[in-house]
Amino acid sequence: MAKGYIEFDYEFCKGCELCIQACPVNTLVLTTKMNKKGYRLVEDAEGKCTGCASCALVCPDAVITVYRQKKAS
Amino acid sequence: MAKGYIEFDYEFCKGCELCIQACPVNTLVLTTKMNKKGYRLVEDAEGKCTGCASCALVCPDAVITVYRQKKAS
Amino acid sequence: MKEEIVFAGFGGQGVLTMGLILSYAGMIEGKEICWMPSYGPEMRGGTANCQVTVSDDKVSSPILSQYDTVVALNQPSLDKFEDKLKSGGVLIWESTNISKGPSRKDITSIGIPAAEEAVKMDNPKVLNMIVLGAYLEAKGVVKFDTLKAALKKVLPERHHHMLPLNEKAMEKGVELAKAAKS
Amino acid sequence: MKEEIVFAGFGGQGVLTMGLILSYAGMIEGKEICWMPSYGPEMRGGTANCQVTVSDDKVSSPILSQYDTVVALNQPSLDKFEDKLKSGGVLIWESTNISKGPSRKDITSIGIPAAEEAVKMDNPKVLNMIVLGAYLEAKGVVKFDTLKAALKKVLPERHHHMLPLNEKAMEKGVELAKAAKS
Amino acid sequence: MKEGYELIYERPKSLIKVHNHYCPGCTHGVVHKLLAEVIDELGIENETIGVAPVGCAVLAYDYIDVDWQEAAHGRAQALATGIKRMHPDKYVFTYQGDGDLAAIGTAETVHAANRGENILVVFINNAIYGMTGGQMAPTTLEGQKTSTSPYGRVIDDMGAPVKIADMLALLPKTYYITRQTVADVKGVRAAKKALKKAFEYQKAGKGYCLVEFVANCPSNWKMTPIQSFEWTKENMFPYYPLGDVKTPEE
Amino acid sequence: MKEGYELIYERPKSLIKVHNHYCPGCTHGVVHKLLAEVIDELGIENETIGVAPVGCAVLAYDYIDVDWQEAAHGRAQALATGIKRMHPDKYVFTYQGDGDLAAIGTAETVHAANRGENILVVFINNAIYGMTGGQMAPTTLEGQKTSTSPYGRVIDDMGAPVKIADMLALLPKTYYITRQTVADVKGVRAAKKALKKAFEYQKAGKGYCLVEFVANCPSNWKMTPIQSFEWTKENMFPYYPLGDVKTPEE
Amino acid sequence: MLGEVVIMKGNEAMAEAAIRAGMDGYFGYPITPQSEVIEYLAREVPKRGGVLLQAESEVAAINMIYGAGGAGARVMTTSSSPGISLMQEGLSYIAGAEIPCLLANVNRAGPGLGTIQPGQCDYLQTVKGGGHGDYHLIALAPASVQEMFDFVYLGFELAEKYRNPAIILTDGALGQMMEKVELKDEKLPKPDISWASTGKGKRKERNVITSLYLQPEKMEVINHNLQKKYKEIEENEQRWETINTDDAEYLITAFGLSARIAQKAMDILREEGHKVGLFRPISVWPFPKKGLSPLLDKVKAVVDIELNAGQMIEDVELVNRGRVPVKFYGRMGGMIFSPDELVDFFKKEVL
Amino acid sequence: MLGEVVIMKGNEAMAEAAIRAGMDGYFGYPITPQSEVIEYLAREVPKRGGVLLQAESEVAAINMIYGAGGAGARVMTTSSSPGISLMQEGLSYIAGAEIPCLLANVNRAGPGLGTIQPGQCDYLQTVKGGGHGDYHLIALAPASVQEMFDFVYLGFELAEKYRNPAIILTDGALGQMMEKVELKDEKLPKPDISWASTGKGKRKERNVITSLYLQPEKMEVINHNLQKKYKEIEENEQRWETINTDDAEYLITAFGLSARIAQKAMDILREEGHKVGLFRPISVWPFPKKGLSPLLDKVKAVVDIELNAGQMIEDVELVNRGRVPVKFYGRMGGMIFSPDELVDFFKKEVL
Ligand SMILES: Cc1ncc(C[n+]2csc(CCOP(=O)(O)OP(=O)(O)O)c2C)c(N)n1
Ligand SMILES: Cc1ncc(C[n+]2csc(CCOP(=O)(O)OP(=O)(O)O)c2C)c(N)n1
Ligand code: SF4
Ligand code: SF4
Ligand code: SF4
Ligand code: SF4
Ligand code: SF4
Ligand code: SF4
Ligand SMILES: [Mg+2]
Ligand SMILES: [Mg+2]
Repeated sequence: MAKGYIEFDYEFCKGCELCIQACPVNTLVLTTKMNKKGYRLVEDAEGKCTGCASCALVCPDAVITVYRQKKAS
Repeated sequence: MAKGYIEFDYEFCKGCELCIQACPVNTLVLTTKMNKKGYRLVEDAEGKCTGCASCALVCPDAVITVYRQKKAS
Repeated sequence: MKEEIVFAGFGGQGVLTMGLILSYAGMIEGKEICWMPSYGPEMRGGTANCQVTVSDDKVSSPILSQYDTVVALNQPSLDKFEDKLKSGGVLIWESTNISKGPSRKDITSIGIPAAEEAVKMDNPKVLNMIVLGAYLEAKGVVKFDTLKAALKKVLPERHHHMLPLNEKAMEKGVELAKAAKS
Repeated sequence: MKEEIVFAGFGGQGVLTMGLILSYAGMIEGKEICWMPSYGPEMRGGTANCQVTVSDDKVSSPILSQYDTVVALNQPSLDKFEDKLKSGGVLIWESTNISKGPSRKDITSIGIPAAEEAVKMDNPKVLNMIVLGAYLEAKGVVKFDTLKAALKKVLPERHHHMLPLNEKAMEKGVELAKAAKS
Repeated sequence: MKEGYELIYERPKSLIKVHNHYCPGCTHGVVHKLLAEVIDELGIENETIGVAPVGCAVLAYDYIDVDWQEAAHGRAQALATGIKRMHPDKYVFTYQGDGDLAAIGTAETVHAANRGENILVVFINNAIYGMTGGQMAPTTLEGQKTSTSPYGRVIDDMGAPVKIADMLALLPKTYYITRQTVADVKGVRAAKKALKKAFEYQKAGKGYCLVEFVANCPSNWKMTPIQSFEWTKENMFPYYPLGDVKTPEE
Repeated sequence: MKEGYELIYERPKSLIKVHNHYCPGCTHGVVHKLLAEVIDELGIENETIGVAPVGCAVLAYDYIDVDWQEAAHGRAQALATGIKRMHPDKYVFTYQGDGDLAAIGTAETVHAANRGENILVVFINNAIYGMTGGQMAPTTLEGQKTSTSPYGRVIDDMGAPVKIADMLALLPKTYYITRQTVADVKGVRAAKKALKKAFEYQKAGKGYCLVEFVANCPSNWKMTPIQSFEWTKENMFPYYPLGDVKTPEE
Repeated sequence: MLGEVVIMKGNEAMAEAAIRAGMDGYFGYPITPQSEVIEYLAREVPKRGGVLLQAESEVAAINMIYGAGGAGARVMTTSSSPGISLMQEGLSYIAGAEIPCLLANVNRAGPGLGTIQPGQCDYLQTVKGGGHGDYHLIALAPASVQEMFDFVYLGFELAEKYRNPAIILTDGALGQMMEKVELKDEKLPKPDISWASTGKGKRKERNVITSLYLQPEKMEVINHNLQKKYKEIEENEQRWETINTDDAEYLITAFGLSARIAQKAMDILREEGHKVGLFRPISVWPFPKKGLSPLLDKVKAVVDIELNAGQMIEDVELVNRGRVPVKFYGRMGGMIFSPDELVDFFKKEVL
Repeated sequence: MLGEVVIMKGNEAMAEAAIRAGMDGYFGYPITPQSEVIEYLAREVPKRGGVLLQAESEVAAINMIYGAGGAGARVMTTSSSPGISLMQEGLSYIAGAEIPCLLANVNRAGPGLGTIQPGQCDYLQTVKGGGHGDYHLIALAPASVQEMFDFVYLGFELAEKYRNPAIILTDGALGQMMEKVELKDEKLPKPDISWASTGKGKRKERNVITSLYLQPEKMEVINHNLQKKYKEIEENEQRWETINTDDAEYLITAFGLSARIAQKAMDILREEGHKVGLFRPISVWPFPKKGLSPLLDKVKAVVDIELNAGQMIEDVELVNRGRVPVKFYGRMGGMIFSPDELVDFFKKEVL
């Protein structure tokens, strides 16, 4: 499995949880942290991210940036 | 062939000739007579009318009344 | 000079065109003109008319209540406009279609059997040109040549082969008017 | 008697309902009332407020420029309405959500940790009822029993099992206000 | 009547005996007559409300002896909806041209059909705006010359002739949709049956029925009536084929 | 970026970095993002003109970095027609809700489609009037409760949910009509392809393309976003099946 | 006996009144800030009887009203500014065909899409004929939720009495705000609908509802009949309220919501010793000239107050005919003046 | 140098002028008595370039105009009364979004379907805002076919100068009648369209055409900007014609066709020795107060003459402010007064 990581632009997050549902490896969880608008935030709690970008694709607020380990060239 | 005859309510005729075209026995002709509105009138010139009502059915101005000889009962 | 006139008849008799040719003729001679048609759902027959003003000065009202000349091509038009002719005015009427001519005595009445003549010319459509010729003879608002030039302007290019026929019709009208007057 | 008040907070905190319950209470006690909400595309969060007048006489303007009482459930509301409180007026504010309380000295300021209390009561939704109780204690515009009766009117039948909880919340508010004042 | 003869056909009673304003040989006249015949035969002249369009048939109310309302251009089916909802027991029909029904009135047509309003829509498709003097209609054929398509209708620019009946047939709540003609005797007979059926369906509460007439406009097509019907047969029928577009599943 | 990692996905450039007003989990956000991605990828941000509807997406112009016009309710495709006819070389798209496109805008939709206007119509079908607080839309499902159908939509009274895409597909000049979703990752990927294709068709002058999104409205459906997509799949997809409704004959 | 008293939004009060007054049918399309009307009816009509239909647009709605009203039903539609603009053609037809019906415009600030906040900027559209041709709507401007309720009754009554469309011109604030309302428990009597197109039934003469008269001679007769009716309405139906006008040296003119706010400003000014009175047109068409004109002989100046750029002021000036100076204060775009603001204006510009 | 002189219908003159002035696009829907405009364009545009589209309705047409105009094109639509009513929502949007464009209303007599004969009964709709919100159209009232031609140029110019919709308010008679027209051979200069939504191109800033401002604070700013613009137009663009007003004791006020007829009546009265003058508003919005007001200090009475129930008379009275008596004579329903009729009225009611 490739290794990936994601960054959240938290102030844009609305806590809709669609990313959580979309993640094929179930690594995302809703935390108790809140942004200024009062929405609860999401994290890669388990660190299992593969960089598949599913979460980012479904996110309505373009909160997530996705990176993946380069293949050895 | 049944025998029929037709009556024209001439003041309503607009000389469109659709009745002439519709008559299966080609008995209708356009005359040089005119009504008050200046339309040329139609007649059963040949007297061949069978009372089939075709002319009356297609007439847009409901000009024609159709009669037919009763079948011997 | 100011001439206020109405051309009236059945829709299809070409009364609007008569007015238009006169208007063009007026324009060619540098006069002011105004052509005001009746309009409406005329698609379905009925009557039509146009009021035309030809004048040296700018035309104010396009709506006229009285006319110097009335040209009537059918009975309803004559009946409608006879009263609106000014005293001393000219009434030109098509005498084949109109059975009951004008009754006023304070006017010049010119009856022209234009329909009959048109049939003689093998083209019932030129009826209006015959009457227009008669009108010109009666009132002389423009020159005959100007009227011919105007006709050429009004007739669509593709019908220009009809010019001679129409001109002949106008000439016929002049002739008939002369006869009627004398 | 005339009380002009604004209830303000986030959409969803129930400020409109607070105003409505007070209005019903006023009505039950035979007073004139007027409840004027802010409205807009509030579907998507944002702030909300309602201006309420309870009065012995007919209410003229539903639009108020100054208030006898301001009830603020969040910081933006406090910031917006503090200035519009009359000198000597009462400002009731939710002190869990609002970090920066009022700065004016010519008013009575009552900070209530209603959010905290609501969580303690296992229902964050009753925050508004706690504050309403506090308001009643501070201003006594209507009787407590009337407020309870009004609550019953406003709460849809199918939620009537929540009445006791809400009443308790109001009582809590009374208590907290007493504590805050003393 | 001559002795020994019987009456075969006479002017329907519900066709008021006044001169109508239609041009010689215009379909409108025939369809009016058929409506009057059907109303007579069903005996519903006291329970029928017609809605006239803005179009050549704007004065239809002067010709058929029932109560009427005159609609705004394109809105006949909105009016009919209002009327029928208030009088579900009455017969309500609209009578509309192609401009009225399929251009300005598209939304009202689609939604009345979609609601399955229990009305009859009589639709006169003459591929032109008759009343206003011959402008292009939504149903004008490709290449057809009109006063606003003087060089012929260009589909890429002006769109394709709209087969609105087929579109409406897609809507689940439309009940009976048929395309008819009065260009010949056979057509007249079939058309009358279609109209009668539609009224009967309405009585039975079946919902939205539309009878389209592939019609003519001799005046604006600049043809004699006979030519116009020939042109109809040659050019309109291939594009607007006659027959039922949607029939009840009974 | 961590050493040895590469960027897989980032916020598209054409999606202006401002807070949008959409509710949490609303489809509008995802579709905006996809549009921005496609515009970025095609590099057409300087040649594109969007037409915003009246509906929740009324402020779409605040979010996607192209020139825009804000239409009157239902008239987006009339505006788009006006724009495109003046600028045939520019990309023109409308973005419309179901009320906007299929109720008040029915006539404008049908006729823009019938003319085969060379535009893209992005159609957000959330079966409700989102912006005005949850009234019944033409596409509201049978039995669905809304604020104007509080006891559920009754087809016999209020009409059937309209499949406008299928109706438009009947029109000869519509080119590409497809029904998409963003309710899951697969859907998002497919939807983006559809949008891209539509812009490419527009470039090639192919004409009218419509991409329908079977969408959600968590707020007015009174559901969480996740519930709303489940409801979409269970209830909307059976009635509005995903996939191409009309594809070019190539 | 006092009727039941409840607290309601203005929009809800209109809906409730319509049901109680005996409305047969409502046809409308949602738009903020008045969607509560159709939503309330959607809840109540199925239980209490009648017809309710959400139309596909305002154009369709007004033409359904035209049809249903022409068929003799007591019908109503409501909308807000852009939706009302879409109804202008239909309204002109309805007025021309003399169909009674009731509308409400819950005015929001324009032009265009504008905002959903309240405004009074559709005054001229309402009273000068937004549609084509010479016609008038009977236009009532409530200033309280009670009047929102009452004027539905009054609107139906006047509409039916004169066979003319009536309109309630109100605004988003009045539509959204809640006040006490005393409900009436009476249904309006069925009007004479012998003119309506209901199917001939036992009638000898057909009824035809139309506004078309191709012959100008006939059309002019229709126009004269309409104008005669309008004169009669102007004679009989001017309605207004005056407060403190007996000793007033200054007069405020304001309608609807503005009048409520102005009243408070007046109270403040009076407290400070300024003799200010208030004239509130209730019927904005017919404009209450009879009520206003005599007052203009007595005051020093008029301040006209509106939530627009100055519209009713034209009607005030037409009555005034140069007698006293008329000043204007307005807010636009959904902004609402406060009583204090009006007091300030008064002090700076008038006193 | 004199341009080419031809004879044309008013409707055709508008169409020809539009092409010559450099119109980019026309979107319209047929309606009598103005279908000649689109028919003329349908013949000419394919030969001479530009865009012409027959819309599916007037609602669509005005919104196509909104789109095309917002995209920086010089666009025009024409219609007649019922069609213009259908455009009211769109017009309000166009005014709110400040899109230049040109309309013509070839007025027929209403209300409703009315007749296709001429009328001036859409005056108030035109000048008081038929749509919702506080906005104005720049409105020009030609009285000759030459002016029908010229005002297309003027209309485009003013619309573009002020980024505001302009409208030519004319009628069926002027549309149908033929007079000499001197044609211009110049194209109007391309206006600045840096504000238009044309695709960003090389622009840094995006252009967004909208009339929506949800925040009332912002919307009020928009309203103030609009009102400022309207004031400026009122200052700069009042246009009128006076004839024989220098020594006039009686003044006729009339616009468009009515003014032509009134002029003849005036001539007749002058011949009989009555000192009658004529004031003809050319811009009906802005109403030419500057031209009219000074005259009202000099005359004994005013006779306002219109083909309606009395509409412009309100604007006359607003300028008059009670100075002199104003009488009204009008015809309706498509009936047109003759000069004699006006003379009779004058003699009976005024002199
Ligand atoms: C709002 C409006 N727009 C335009 C018109 C002008 N108009 C009258 S009838 C008509 C079209 C008629 O065509 P159609 O509906 O096909 O009927 P037909 O005359 O061909 O039978 C038009 C455009 C109008 N009266 N009202
Ligand atoms: C002429 C007019 N009528 C009604 C409205 C009110 N209105 C605004 S948006 C809308 C419907 C929105 O629903 P939809 O188009 O489905 O978009 P959504 O909000 O669901 O995305 C309505 C009725 C309006 N602004 N203008
Ligand atoms: S999908 Fe986006 S907005 Fe929703 S919770 Fe995840 S990051 Fe936040
Ligand atoms: S990129 Fe893929 S694996 Fe990583 S968090 Fe997102 S969905 Fe899960
Ligand atoms: S069909 Fe009728 S109208 Fe036509 S010519 Fe025959 S009788 Fe006359
Ligand atoms: S009834 Fe038949 S046979 Fe007789 S004239 Fe008519 S068509 Fe001919
Ligand atoms: S114009 Fe055409 S449709 Fe109208 S009556 Fe004449 S032939 Fe018939
Ligand atoms: S109301 Fe519905 S459609 Fe509108 S933003 Fe919220 S969830 Fe989306
Ligand atoms: Mg047609
Ligand atoms: Mg929607």
